[in-house]
Amino acid sequence: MSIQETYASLGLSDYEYDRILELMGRAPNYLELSLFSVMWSEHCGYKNSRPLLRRFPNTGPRVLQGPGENAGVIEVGEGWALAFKMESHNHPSAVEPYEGAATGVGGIIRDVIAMGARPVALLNALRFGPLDDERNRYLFREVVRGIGGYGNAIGVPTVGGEVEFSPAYSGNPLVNAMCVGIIRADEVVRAKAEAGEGNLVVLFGAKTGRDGIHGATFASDELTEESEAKRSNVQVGDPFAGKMLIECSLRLLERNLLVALQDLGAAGIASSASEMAARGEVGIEIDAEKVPLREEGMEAWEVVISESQERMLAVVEPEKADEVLKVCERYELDAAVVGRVTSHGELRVLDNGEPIGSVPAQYLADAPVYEREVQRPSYLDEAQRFDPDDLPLPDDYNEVLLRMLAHPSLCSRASVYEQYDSEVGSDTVVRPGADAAVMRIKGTKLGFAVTADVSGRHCYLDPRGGGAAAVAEAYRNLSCVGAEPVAITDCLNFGSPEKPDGYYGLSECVDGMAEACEVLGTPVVSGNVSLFNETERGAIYPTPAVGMVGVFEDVSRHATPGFKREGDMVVVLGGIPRWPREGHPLSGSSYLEVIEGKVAGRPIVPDLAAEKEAADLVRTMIRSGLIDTAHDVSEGGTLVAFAEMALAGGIGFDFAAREIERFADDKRHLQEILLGEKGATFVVTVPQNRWPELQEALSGANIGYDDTGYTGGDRFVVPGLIDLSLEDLRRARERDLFEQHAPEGGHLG
Amino acid sequence: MRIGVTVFPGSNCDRDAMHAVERAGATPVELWHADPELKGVDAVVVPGGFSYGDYLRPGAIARFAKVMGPLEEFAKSGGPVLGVCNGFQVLLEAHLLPGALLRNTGMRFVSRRARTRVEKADTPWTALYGEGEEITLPVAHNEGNYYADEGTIRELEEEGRIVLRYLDNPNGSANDIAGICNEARNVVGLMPHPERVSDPALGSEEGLRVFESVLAAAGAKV
Amino acid sequence: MTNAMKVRVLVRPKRGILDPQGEAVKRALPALGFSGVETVHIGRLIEMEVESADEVEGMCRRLLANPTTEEYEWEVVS
Amino acid sequence: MTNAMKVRVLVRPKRGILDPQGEAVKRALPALGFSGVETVHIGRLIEMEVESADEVEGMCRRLLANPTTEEYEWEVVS
Ligand SMILES: Nc1ncnc2c1ncn2[C@@H]1O[C@H](COP(=O)(O)OP(=O)(O)O)[C@@H](O)[C@H]1O
Ligand SMILES: [Mg+2]
Repeated sequence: MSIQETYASLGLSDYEYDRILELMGRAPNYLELSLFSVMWSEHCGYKNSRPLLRRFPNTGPRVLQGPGENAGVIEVGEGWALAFKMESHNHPSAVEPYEGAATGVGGIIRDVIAMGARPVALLNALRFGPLDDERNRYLFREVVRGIGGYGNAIGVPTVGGEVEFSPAYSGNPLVNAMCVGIIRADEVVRAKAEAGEGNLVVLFGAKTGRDGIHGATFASDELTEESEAKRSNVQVGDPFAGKMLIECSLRLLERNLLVALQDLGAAGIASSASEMAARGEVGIEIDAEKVPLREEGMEAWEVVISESQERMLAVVEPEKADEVLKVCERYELDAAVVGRVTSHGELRVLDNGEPIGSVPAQYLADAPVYEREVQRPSYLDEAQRFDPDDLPLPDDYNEVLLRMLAHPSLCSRASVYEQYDSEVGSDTVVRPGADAAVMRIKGTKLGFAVTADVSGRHCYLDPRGGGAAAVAEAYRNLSCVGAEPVAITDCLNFGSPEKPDGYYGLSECVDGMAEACEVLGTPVVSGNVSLFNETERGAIYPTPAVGMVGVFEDVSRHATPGFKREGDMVVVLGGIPRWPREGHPLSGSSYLEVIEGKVAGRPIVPDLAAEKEAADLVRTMIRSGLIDTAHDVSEGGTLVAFAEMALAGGIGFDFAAREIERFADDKRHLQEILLGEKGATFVVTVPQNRWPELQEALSGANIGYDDTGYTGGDRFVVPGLIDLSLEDLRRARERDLFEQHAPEGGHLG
Repeated sequence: MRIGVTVFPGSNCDRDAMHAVERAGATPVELWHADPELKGVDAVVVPGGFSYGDYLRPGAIARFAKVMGPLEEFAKSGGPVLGVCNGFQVLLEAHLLPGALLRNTGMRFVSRRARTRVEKADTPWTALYGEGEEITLPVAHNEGNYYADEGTIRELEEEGRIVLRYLDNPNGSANDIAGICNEARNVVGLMPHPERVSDPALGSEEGLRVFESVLAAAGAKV
Repeated sequence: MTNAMKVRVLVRPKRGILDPQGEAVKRALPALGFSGVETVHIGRLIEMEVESADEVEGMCRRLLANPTTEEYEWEVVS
Repeated sequence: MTNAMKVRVLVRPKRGILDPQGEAVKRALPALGFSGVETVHIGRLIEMEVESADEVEGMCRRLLANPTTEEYEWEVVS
């Protein structure tokens, strides 16, 4: 292989190779080249996204750790803090969905452990192609099984997430996993190899094999028995070892045995060691032959870039090393001193004392940065073209509602989350199925809530508005349960940034998110970027998944969406759409996609100030105890929101006849009221005798509201339009998304 | 009263069980799998989780752990032992209870609330429930489908050793069995998780009486 | 490793015992266009390298198979 | 059932791919009192009665084994 083929096969461009030559002042060897290739990848180096990420606000009164560490950290109160991050595992999941998803969960858990936090909650954001395709069904089933398989066994509850299906993700599923951990604010660990020279580097966890080594070099070799044996392996997760790793790491930290801690992700020891060195402005030497191996005959370069799962790297003072090894033994983990901290500032790999590669850690940390050309894609004008007056009026609202509720992107997610243990840990106050999961912090009144959101369709039709809408929806979801939103993590899933179209979507979404984060006061404290999500059929929808965390001073004051009592008034806060309209609430709506089969129009641009005012008001009313039932209006409009609340509570709903009569002659307006998606809208209920209090609470606010009906009975009624039993609704909505799937044990791809 | 909670590699409901024990008013004592001693506890809970990753078969490896020797003696001498979920599986593998737990018939992990009926209040772990009382408990398992040969099932029925039954069987379990006890009635295995509903902060305390029962039973004996 | 022998253990659900995994696979086959499969049973394959075969029977009985629901057979394969 | 043939399929983790089950069992054995076991690998045993063996290869490839992580072999046993 020529040198050019070699670096190209490692994913480095000519420009990047020249840059390496210039930095190093000599030709790098294969190991060194491998180090650059992984550290300068998008995943580690953010070379295409770094300038964009700078647009995110990342400070705030509760932020203890912003981006740049293994996870962001926010303060809850009484000395408690939360560490959290979201990460993608799209590509591995497309190839091997079960293990891809499982190792994605394992990886994000280790990021949180590396901060010293105990992982207490997992979420996931998933996208697949439509379920009428066998491969998509296979990916969906195996990804969900993989998430459960890992999360359930490791004993961290999976408390939330989201799933959607669209042709845009056929062949390129999205698997984003998020983890939240809890920690004392003054015990946050940083992955810096400080305390300099002489400290030892300890590797602990599973043994190292040839997992996930960039197989690229072998790809062009002829397949011989020998090359087959050397080929990189698919990474397989071992939640059992993962569980031991959590307990062991926390024990080590609790006993004050570590100087620094870092998880092993892409490019294994090499990248973890170089990150630690770069952050600590020191050097690290690794003795490759000391690494406990699973396979025979591994070469030193393979050892240091292997991506074997369930391993951590720690910096330890020499006199504590024995104690560290002993603790690892108690948890039945392999552990070894594999190197030391030095002052030379390089990441140096030694094989039996011989240096086989050495690169200044700063060079590795300093990936080149590309500012790409931003060009508004031509598809947008076409996609945004939509005249609401061309839209047929539904002639049977019963059928519309049932079809909407049964659609794979809107129906109950129970068949997914019932495969996840959502309660292990005994901290889950509100389980999956509500707008956000609510968790308590044991021994206190404190709690937190967490949600994951994004609408790919919205971002496709209007990247900037969609980016803002994702943040706004998360903000609404947290407010609905009564939590004060604090900060977000995100995972930017996009197509190729090298195409102006793709970069436009990325840049615009980031701008939209940044603006929303600014206005809503929820800085970005961690995140991850996944680019090049494309198949021959084109790029995925721009899909910036947002994971938002909020806090409670008193977690017992929370709300859920289910109707609680008969005879409550049902109030739409934020108001039903008014005419003359400012935008078209059916543009880009779920209704348009589900019923008319169209992804078109420009969704209403989020009014962030209104979002904030309405959400903050809902939260205040939950805190004061005035309301205990709230739900935001998002996909599917108010009609779907009402139906979800009725089903969740097992209590019927009666739309007030006078409201319907008001619009009897204006069927278009009625359609928009029932099915439109305009943002900044909530449905809440109050007992009738507290209606004056609610009006009082709303009197100072600049927010429209409409009392739209009453809870009660076992039917769902919109006079003259809909009359269905809850049982009808339930049958439509509670579908098993896996019903036609093949069983486990099998491949069926 | 001191109640031991075993911790195997891969146990993950141990902390939850200790929390429930505390809430019931007893002192939880960690029993590490590699230490062959029960530290003088008055009762033992074998908690849920994935001991040894559930590899091979749930409970198959854990039953050989060093702590199991003394635990078996304790059980045979009448000491109250409760196995929950994976702990139930461990007790079956250790032959402290009869039968086995197979894969759920739906072939999926099932995590949800199950309605159950307490059939027997004459065990140390159910003494404070009314016989026939219906309670809702969380289940979360892959292998909760109770199986035993016909003779054994008949015996369990006739001897009143089915302690808890599902009202909406989530896993295909024979005779809707959610929990059983041994002949001496001191060893109880439950598939659902009472420890997860033992705190009003989580919205339900329907499981707390399992842990309070053993305190009451001990109190009655003194 | 020099004089290790390879042992293969097959563990299968006892006849008459519900085998949900086997059932599920059997149900899935027709949808994939495979017909003519009358029964499917799924068990475990355990392959070990051991110094001597003396303990294998004991391992099977006590650890590798659950006598309540499973039966086993084993052989030295090399 | 009359002229059904019995087929046995063995599915095992590919060489080099992490086999967490096998590893965990191997690691636990000494503490359980079983010594002298050098490697353990755990896979699946699938036994089927089929009308003809023609489709077995296809079933293995498409359903019974996952080609990314597993290898398989099969034989007619009677
Ligand atoms: N992949 C998933 N894993 C776990 N829970 C999920 C998943 N997808 C959806 N859920 C849960 O199902 C409920 C409904 O999800 P979603 O429709 O996305 O809610 P919302 O519209 O309020 O964001 C939420 O409680 C969510 O956490
Ligand atoms: Mg919501």
